[in-house]
Amino acid sequence: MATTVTKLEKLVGKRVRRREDPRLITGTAMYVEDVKLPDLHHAAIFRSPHGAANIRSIDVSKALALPGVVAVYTGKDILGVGSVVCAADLPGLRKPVHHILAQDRVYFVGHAVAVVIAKDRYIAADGADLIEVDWAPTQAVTDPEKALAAGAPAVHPEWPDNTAFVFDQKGGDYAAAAASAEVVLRQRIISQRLVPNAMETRGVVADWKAADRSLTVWTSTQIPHLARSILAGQLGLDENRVRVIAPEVGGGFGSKLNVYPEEALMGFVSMKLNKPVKWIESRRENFQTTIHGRGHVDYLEIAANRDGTILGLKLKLIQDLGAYHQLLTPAIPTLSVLMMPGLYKFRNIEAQVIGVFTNAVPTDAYRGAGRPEATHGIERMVDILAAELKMDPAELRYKNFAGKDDFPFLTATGLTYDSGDYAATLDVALEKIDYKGLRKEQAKARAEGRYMGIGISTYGELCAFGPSPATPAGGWESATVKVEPSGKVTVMTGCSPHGQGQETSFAQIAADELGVPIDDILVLHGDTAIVQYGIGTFGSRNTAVGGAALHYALQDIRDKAKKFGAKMLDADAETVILEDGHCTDPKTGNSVTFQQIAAAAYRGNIIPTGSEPGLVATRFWEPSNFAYPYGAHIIVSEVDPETGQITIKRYMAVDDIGNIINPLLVDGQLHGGVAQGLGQALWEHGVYDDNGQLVTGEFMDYTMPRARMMPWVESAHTITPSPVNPLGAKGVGEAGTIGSTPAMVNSVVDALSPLGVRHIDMPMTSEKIWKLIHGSKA
Amino acid sequence: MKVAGTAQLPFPPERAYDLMQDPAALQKAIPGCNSLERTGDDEYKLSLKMVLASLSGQFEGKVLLTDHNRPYSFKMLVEGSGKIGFVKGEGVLSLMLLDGGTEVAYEGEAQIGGSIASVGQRLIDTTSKLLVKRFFKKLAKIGSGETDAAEDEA
Amino acid sequence: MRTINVSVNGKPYSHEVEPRMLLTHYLREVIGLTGTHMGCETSLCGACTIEMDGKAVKSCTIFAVQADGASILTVEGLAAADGKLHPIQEAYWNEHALQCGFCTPGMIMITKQILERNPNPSEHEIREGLDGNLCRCTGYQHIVNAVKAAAKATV
Amino acid sequence: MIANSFEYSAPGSLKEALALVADGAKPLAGGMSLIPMMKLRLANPEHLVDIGRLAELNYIREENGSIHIGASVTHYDIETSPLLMGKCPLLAETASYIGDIQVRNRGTLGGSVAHADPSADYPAALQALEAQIVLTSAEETRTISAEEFFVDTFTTALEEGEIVTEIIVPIDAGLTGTSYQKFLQPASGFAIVGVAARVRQAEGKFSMVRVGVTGLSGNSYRATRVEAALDGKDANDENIRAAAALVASGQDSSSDLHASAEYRAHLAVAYAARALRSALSRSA
Repeated sequence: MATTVTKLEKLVGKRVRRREDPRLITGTAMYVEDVKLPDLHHAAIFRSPHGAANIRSIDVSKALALPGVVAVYTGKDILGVGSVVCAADLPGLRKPVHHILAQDRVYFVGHAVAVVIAKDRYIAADGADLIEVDWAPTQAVTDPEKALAAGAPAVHPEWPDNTAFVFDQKGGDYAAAAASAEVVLRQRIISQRLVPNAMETRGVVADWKAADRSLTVWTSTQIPHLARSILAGQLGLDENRVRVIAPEVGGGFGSKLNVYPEEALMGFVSMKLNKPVKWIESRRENFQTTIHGRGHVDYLEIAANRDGTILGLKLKLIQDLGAYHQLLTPAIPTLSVLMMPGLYKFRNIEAQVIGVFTNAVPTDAYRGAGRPEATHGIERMVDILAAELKMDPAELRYKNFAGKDDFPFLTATGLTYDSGDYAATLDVALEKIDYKGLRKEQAKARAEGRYMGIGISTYGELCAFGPSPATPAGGWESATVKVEPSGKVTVMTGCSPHGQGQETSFAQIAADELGVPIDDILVLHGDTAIVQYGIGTFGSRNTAVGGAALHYALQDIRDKAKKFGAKMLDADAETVILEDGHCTDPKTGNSVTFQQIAAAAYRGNIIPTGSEPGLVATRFWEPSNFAYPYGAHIIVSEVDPETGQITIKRYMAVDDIGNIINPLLVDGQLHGGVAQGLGQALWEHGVYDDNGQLVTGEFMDYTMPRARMMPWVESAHTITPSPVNPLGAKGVGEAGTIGSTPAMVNSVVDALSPLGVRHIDMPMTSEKIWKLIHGSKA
Repeated sequence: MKVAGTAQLPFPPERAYDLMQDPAALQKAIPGCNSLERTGDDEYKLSLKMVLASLSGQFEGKVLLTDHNRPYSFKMLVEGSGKIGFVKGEGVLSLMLLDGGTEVAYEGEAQIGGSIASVGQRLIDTTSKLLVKRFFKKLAKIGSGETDAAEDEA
Repeated sequence: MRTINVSVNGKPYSHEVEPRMLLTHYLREVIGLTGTHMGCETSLCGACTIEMDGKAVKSCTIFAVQADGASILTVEGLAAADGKLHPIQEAYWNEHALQCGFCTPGMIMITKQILERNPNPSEHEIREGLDGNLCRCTGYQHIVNAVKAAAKATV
Repeated sequence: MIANSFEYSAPGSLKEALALVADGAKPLAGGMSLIPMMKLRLANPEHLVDIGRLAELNYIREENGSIHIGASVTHYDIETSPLLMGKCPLLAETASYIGDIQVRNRGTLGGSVAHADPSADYPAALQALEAQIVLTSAEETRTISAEEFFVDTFTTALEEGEIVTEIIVPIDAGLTGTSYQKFLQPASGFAIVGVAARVRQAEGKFSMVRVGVTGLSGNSYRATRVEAALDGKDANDENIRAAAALVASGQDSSSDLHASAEYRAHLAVAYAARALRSALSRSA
């Protein structure tokens, strides 16, 4: 059985092009909207045009009379369906009941009021247009600070103070630190509402089979298993008879880390009619009803000594929750509190979060979820402090970084940072961009009357969610590795990637561990009937948690394969070597291939003692801690004083995300994150008027970053592996979003600092900048 | 949204004031108004079809005239809703004798909601100005006795 | 209802359609080519970009009846009959120019037009050319790289 | 989002089209403005007449010292027309600023002009060019100036039953320079302000200045005060700056989410100066 072993190229760490791409570039991938079933019906949803109104009556008769309309359901019909689930909890949290269709009152523009079912999507739309509601509009409130003011309209009449919760956290003794500090600076900082805008809107197809009591739901989600559990609960079905399929999912960014009213609503309709039914969200509906992100007003106070030593940070965070809690709404701002110290070693913090109801669509996890706001807060305050102390912002950061020998580093908020060398990463960034040279160039530009700015952000983030006690629905992930008799390998991951590329990176990991060609590996996900229970994709967790679960499942496969190999080679299972797809007895040099082992494991006529046939392993793995990627982003910008327009001259990103499985995917995640972060800094804003209307409710008014608006992003990495998981990976899904925003604002504030500008709220529109320049000259 | 501006009418404030309280005149002057029916003291039911370029929509609503201070000022409240959205406006109109005619200064708040609010941000200001302009232009014609003036170009 | 005759990816089709049926829906639902996506209703995202009589257009802003007599190319028609990918598809794949893939068919179709009109575009020209197409995943950098790579491959 | 039902006609000739328009049908050209409005059900025409494909309206030709452009010529064809690029580059340049490739491939000059969007790009150029617009109904054809044509926000001189059939732009003699400068609304790409400048100089002095503005207010207009301020003056930056400062005077500057009235007016001044400077540099 001696064979020549060809060394297979190790794939982890290589720029392997994606295995999911062929279907995507040929237009053959299947998204929810592409699902076709026999006798498929179509749903259109009639929604509230008002921010707040009582419903006097609903007349559906004209809609029902329209030929082709099959049914219309309103709030009274769905009372048997469970309400929308919020999995987060906080002491004293007020949870309004969020029915899947409005009852006698609507709470935000877009609130679902009725659903029309027709045989044709065009007729369904016509039907929805024929629904007549007698509205009694009431005063809406959309600004969270106005909502807290005395006499504000009550979003939920039962809670006139509009306060959903107040959450306090302290670490150290901020008051004492501030009292002893030589400098105390305060700043109000806004992290405005953002609209996630995945390019694929949401969509649901539900197919009830009464005879089997089974419901199959295709939904564009990041969390198919959680969606299944929740849906089964809402609809009173057996969980094992509900199948949720997340087919190709066209982007999520947190907005699909949720279970929305429409999923249960389509299930309900399909069960009522005993027909499959499809609902595809329009872009307008996406703007109005899919969660928004951010929505903070932060009052920050930093205490420091004149030598630049930061002593503490105080935060009052007013979170615009919207009208309801979606899955994680109230938990998001608590993440901002956890990350408020950033990368710095000060020991004293004091934070209060006030969760405020407003007549707006709920906020929830949007790329970064709480951490971008925290990073923006601390990174802005550090720059404000640097300006006050007339210190170089880089120098101030070096002075306060947790040191490389301090890890694991316990922060003022009680987190334990896993690993890092913050100064080394900033060193690389400063050197690559020639920071000293830039400062000279800036001095020259200023002498010429030009506004050039250099903005630094040294961000840190908490990701790879996470230990279960820290997450509302379990912080583990699962993986199954199934080796077929032919030796082909199927990996099933509980993560539900939707663009992140785990069909490739997980195949790289499996190929290396098992020594099989990558083409022999198939990675499956997103179907609860195929994949064992999993948690899903969010919080930059796929590689560090899902990949780790896969790693351990692969170890189980290896162990069992070695047992079979040893038996086949008549060797000792403890000493055989499994490498490059061969199990070799080092004593004899004899080997069997992995494929031969797989065949033997299924044929079953030689079973190692204590083993059993088959070659399948499943692992559920939970990290002991989050992972903490970090980095230094530097932006060079210039402002046109005549128009206020900002031009990004250079963008340098140096990130430390631990070990890298596929640099190509990492670059892609980083660039995308940066685009969303710059989007927030410069253009994006979900604006509600005082009347509750979402006035940036289409791409006409909500500025999405376009190719011509984006700078070229230069990037590099330092690598400090995470000790928390066996891959040493941290996470990159959100890093770019978190690092970019404060770098951009710091850059523009730096550009305008000769005018005495200390802070600019986002988005930094041309007009806002022009007014700053104009006002300072006037 | 704030709505404010001035308009000139070629007749004295008394005449201007009375015209603006006269349902028949208002019906003719309000762009696209099909009917304006008195439903109570100072209260009128309004039906209009707004047509502007390709945009069109039927609105039903009411007009309320209050705080009468002839011929100096009054308050007007207009509410209308239709499939494409709804509008609610409230404002004070002040009349002043100017060169034998009247200068009407209006100042108020308008709320716009529904479909038109979520796509038409860039157009709301210009179109509302246009509609106000049309209204006073027509009113000027009516007040000057040019009642046969061409129907509103809408 | 109106009868339209179109050629899609080289194949003739004839159907009766409602005048209000969008060309995107016609391609996706009547012909069954679901590679063309719809991402907005205001003609600003470009996911629905196809080629009609040699010109890149947004199929969500065209009624199917307006395409009567036209020759249409969709993303499904790019690869050769034997499955060999078009150089632009190859470039998108090699450069990791896509993540969720939803905008990709439109991006690929506009890339084709950009390169037909300017076989060797600068980075600036590429970014300008992509102006009618939104991508929320990639930050565009790898798309720019893919257009450059495709330009090299097709020159 | 799905439009309401409507009737659709695709006549083979302009004559047939005009007969349908006379009966109240709405002309559909490229549909770039109309179709999104229909999908959102803000526009609900009962009958559309597709004039976008009439070969009779698809031409760019030189005639009697002017260039005549059929209404159904696309922005792309205008942007790339050798005739226009050579003899009326302002219109070609302006077209290149509209929307994106796909929109320029499909949208038409006539459709855009007839729509009279207060933020559209063409009106600035057409005002500066003192273009003529040909309006045709089943009964008659008349030609009016751009200034007369653009009446107000979305309001034109088109009478019922009329459509825009042709736009006539002048061929400028040598030493005329033109430029279109646009500050765009980042979300939609529409002009917050767009200024088209057309200048001729003789012996270092401005001998002809035309300035068209779009976006600033509810209607495009010719900034005649700017023109007058420069007429006969030395062609220099100082004079341009002083004249550009007059560009917004007398205009009721629009205000929206994207730019306040004050900022718009400021941008108009800045962009008028940029357009004039650029046009001047091209006039030598």
